[in-house]
Amino acid sequence: MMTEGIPLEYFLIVSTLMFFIGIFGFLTRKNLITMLMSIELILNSVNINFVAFNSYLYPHQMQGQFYSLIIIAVAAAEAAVAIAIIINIYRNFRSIETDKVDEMKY
Amino acid sequence: MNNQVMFFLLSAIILIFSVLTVTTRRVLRAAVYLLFVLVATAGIYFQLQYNFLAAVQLTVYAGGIVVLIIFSILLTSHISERAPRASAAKAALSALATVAGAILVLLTVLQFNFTPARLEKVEPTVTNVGRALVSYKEYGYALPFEAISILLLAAMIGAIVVAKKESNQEKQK
Amino acid sequence: MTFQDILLMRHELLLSVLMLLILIIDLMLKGESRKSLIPVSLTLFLGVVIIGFLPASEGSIFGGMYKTNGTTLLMKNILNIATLIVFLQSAAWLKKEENNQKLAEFFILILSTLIGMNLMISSGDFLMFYIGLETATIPLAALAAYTHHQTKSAEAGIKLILSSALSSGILLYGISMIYGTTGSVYFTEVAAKWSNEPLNIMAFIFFFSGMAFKISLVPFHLWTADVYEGAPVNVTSYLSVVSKGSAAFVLMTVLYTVFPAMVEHWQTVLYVIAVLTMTIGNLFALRQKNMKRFLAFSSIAQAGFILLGIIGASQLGMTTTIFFVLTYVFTNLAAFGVVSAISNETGKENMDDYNGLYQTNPKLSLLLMLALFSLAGIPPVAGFFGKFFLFASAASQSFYWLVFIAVVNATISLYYYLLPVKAIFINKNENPIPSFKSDVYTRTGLIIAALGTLLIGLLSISYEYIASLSYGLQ
Amino acid sequence: MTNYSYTLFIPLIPLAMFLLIGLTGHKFKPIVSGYAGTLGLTVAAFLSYITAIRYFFIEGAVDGTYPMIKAVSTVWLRFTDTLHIDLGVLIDPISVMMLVVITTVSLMVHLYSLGYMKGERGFARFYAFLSLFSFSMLGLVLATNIFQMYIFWELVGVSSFLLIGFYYEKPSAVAASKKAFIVTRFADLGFLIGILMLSFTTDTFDFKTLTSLDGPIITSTAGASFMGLSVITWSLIFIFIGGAGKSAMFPLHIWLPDAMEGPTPVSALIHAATMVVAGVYLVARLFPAYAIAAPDALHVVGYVGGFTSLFAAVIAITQIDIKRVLAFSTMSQIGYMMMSLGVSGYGDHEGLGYMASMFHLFTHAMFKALLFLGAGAIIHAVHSNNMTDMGGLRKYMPITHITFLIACLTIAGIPPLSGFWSKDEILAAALHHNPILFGIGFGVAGLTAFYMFRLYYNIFWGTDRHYHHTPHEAPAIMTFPLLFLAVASVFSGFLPFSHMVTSDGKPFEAHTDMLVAIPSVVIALIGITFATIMYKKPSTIPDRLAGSIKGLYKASLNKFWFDEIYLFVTKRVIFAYISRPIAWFDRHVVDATMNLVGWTVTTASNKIKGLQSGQLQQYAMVFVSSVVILVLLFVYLISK
Repeated sequence: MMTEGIPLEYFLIVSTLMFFIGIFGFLTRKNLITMLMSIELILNSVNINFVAFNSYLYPHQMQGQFYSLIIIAVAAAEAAVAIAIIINIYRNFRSIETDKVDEMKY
Repeated sequence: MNNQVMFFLLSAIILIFSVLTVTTRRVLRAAVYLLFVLVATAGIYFQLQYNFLAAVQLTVYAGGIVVLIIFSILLTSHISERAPRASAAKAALSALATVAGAILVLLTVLQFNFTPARLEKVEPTVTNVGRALVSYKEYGYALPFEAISILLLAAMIGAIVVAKKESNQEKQK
Repeated sequence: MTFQDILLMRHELLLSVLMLLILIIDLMLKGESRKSLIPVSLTLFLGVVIIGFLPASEGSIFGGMYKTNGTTLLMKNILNIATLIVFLQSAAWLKKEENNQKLAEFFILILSTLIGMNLMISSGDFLMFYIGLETATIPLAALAAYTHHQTKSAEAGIKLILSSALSSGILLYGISMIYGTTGSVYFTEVAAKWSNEPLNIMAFIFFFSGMAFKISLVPFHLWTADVYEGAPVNVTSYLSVVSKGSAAFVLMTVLYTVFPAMVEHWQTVLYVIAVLTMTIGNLFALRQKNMKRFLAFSSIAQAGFILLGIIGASQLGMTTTIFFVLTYVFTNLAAFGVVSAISNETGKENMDDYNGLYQTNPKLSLLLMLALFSLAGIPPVAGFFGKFFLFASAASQSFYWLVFIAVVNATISLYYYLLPVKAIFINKNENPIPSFKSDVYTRTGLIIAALGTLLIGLLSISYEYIASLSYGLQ
Repeated sequence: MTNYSYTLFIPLIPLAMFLLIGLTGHKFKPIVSGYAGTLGLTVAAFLSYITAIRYFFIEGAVDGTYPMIKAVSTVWLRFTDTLHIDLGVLIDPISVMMLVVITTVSLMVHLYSLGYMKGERGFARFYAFLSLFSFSMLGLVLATNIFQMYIFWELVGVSSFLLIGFYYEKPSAVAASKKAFIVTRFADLGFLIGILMLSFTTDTFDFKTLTSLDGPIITSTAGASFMGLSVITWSLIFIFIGGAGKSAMFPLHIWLPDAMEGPTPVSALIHAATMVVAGVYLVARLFPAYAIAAPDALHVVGYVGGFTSLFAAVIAITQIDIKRVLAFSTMSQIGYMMMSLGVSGYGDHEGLGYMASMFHLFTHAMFKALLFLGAGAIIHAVHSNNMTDMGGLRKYMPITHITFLIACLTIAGIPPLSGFWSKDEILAAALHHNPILFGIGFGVAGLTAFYMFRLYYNIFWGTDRHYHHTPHEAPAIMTFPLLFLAVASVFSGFLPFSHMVTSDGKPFEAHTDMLVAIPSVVIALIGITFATIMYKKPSTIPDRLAGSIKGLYKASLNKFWFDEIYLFVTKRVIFAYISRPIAWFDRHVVDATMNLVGWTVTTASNKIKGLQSGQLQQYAMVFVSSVVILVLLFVYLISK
């Protein structure tokens, strides 16, 4: 085993920290593209969870692994559409700072 | 022992570069740091012997998405440009919310007693993965595989609709 | 797997085929002839809607990942009808020159999200659920950003996709914990292994927040108004009716089938959220000047009412929820239909522009009044019955205080629903919106919505049919 | 048992007329719509009379009891396994009586409006709304179950909203209609919650089951309790809140005076005879439940009614606008009816209050409609609502004058006019059960006589004003309803109500109690006398008196010293320190409360608008913190 001596909890700690770093980034980064990167961090941390659970606790099936695969695929789709919209925003606003994108409020 | 060193190294890379991704003021560097995080994650998958997943992670995530992101950065920003900082109040509030959240979640996660299911392991070899991918029985993934293709097709069309240049006719309006 | 088994997926298969068909037809059409795509798509989709009503067998395939029964079919058919009305009401907008280049894409994107919703409704595990959820959301962001030359449209798109990405990230974290604590993502196995440990409840709350985002429940609703306002009006009506309705269906099904073991916990969560949603939605609706934004907050408040049915955790609760969504579909589409007809004709979307509308467009005015009365829950239009039954369902479970708060909110809502009525019938206007005649598609769409609003409540058969298919906690 | 299924047509004919006029009205001359509506109502009224005659006189009581018959009944919707919602027509003494009241008054209003509304824009629309209103009101009284009643109850609200706001170009009318709609709906939320509580406790919506003596409501009074009262009691109190809203009971009455912005015939129909008595009817409909299962709820009804009747009578004294006088008078009289229900017991002679209440409802409908229609004729003639613009009209409008006088005498309770009989029974019932309420009722009787004759003298006597053109009598189409209603006001008191409409359906003998009758007539006469002294002649006495203490000293020397002291007391003390403050309180405090609610909501809405800042990251911030808070709350703070 390549994971000997590493308890499951370590993985969970790493993934949870990564999850919240991603959230922090989403809340503070002004650039829309960096916000998108923060999302990727969040999704990636979830993937670590799934894989770690699958490997440590429920290795009799591959559910966690497949979940991760699907999440990667969805992330790709999401990123493609998001980037298309960001480029469109850039054309319209001449900027991709999230603060400037607030025409509609209240 | 090696395992542990390997794991801590990867974890350190993941966490440090995650923090850097969301704090650096140069957008392009952030993308590169993100790439490091994703590669390190793939390393963890290798360590857990999920080779197929690790390969997908490297090709799709690191190879695909990050490249897409870098292209879009090049389209929309100057390389020398530095992103403005968030206001101190906003950063403080966000930090508060995230730290509180992280502590809460970690406390909850760590107090749970995870019990492994004692059943025979299915090795995540490429053969097994491939077999499961086309299986339509229980624990088979033919349906998600098909469904995700619809999503990808729709996303592709959607991205094109949004991003494609307007025709001249439209511009005259 | 037999052919019969495949047929269980009738709705999804037909929609996929239709989607590809439209893609192919579009490739063959050039220039002006593209417009013929509208009647062709509409006719084909009408066929799909009708086939959807044919009797079908129940069953589960793909090892339980996909299951279908009377209730799921009913839900899918409701969504189909709603989508049909949306298509009809969009025709006038699609015919415009600026949309000529991307006409087919509109249909394809909407159909793909509809497939996503159907998959979500039929899902038997969290994986299919997640794919359905994303398929139902990501193309919608592209649709929200559909209009290129409007900054608001792009803003709506980015707000939708980034918030939904964040929310699905949180939802996924919840699902990963569900997987970690129960060892499976299959609904039946999760339900069987569920325990009410803190981590389980936390996982549930993460999951619930993601769903609450889709239904735009307070405090996860903030994206709603901005996206509704910025998106093209027909996309908005799709978002507010079909997308929200499907999410409500799924939330209910999942709560009833996956989390029966923690019914008391989620009832408390729903209680709090319902009160918040109704109240905040109302408070914001009061101050809106833009009709789309106004309807956005109104639909947030309506979502709060939906929770009154779900919280019942009983067969009655499910019946009344589905029934309410059915009435809501017609009512809201009637309201949005009028707004979209006016917006497509004149580009005006502000409440002030509606002043004196009755003088020039009496039929549209009356229809809008009918829809607003229905939203406010005044008999004998459908909305009244929908609301009354929801209240009754909550009261039957002794949630008297919740019902009281809901009724107070319904009364407050009357105040703002009368604002557009006042604008239309009473306020003076030098240049009211000129009289116009909508095209045949729009009119058909409006008539269907109006008939539904008038009759769904009165025809008891609709209620009894839903009741016969509903179930309580599993 | 007789077949009453034709009664289904009584509400359906106005509905058909509404649809007909509403859809095709603009294709014909407006007057055609008027005739069509009137004709429809004539048929409905005719059918109602036939029903009443058959029910009360031809069939009569079966085994000594007037039966409760479901003339038509279909299960419309199975709500749960046990609870189903029916649609149907219920025939029993009070519903038959209400049929007569509604169709009569409505028919008169239809006729009257042919003249009154002539030449108005939207004449056809007016008749369409009138038909809709009649339909809703008839549906309300014929409902076999509480759910059906609620539907029509709300429909009545909608159609009255449309009617009050008929002059939609007038901002005040629009505001009034909106206010009426929202205030009554606010009360309806009580009704709704009451229905839900009641139906889920008893597992039925059906009136017959709810009120039958061996039904679930009366046999299962136990159940859970909240704050010392059973669920049934609470539900009946909630239901009464709905009734109080429609019947303009304090403090939910604020919409009624404003609703006078509507056309006067509408006021006569809605605010005299039909919609405002819906609350009384509702309590009467569920009366056995109130009387047997929830006496506490019935006490609430009694006290609210008594208080409202006094409160409104005091305010009526100070009003200048003649329609507002009538509006407050209506409130006061309806308070009377509620009070009467509140002091009633169940069964036999114990149920005198119930009978009296229904009796008064009947007679009041006739004379109050007459008063409103008369007021309409007057307003039509002088183009003003204020009594300061009127005076000496008796010469110009003889028919209106005579009929108005009859109505005033009737409401004051002078025998042998109908008001005397019904009021007398109410006071007798009150005396028997609750001396305090009797005292209130007695005082109100005097006040009523006073303010009605103040109104009467101010309009028809006193000095001529400078009218723009000489006032003239209304056309025949308008005076005929006045005469008809005058006749009804005079004679309806002789109807043997105690033989027909009783709490348990069994006839009993009611006697005129001289101990009550004589004092009540005396106090009415005193009220009339003072009004005569103060207002008949264009006297300067009150004003002179009002001038100064010096004036009082001089005046006390002359031979009218008694009257003048009394006048001083009334004008300077009671008016200035009691009536006016109460009127002020009503306008500025009770009314303001509702505005305060509106203000609070708007302010709250302004305060929280920052939440919706348009900033994506702020939205995300709220999202994330909400998740964190929810986790904290539900995982750690509210742990089960």
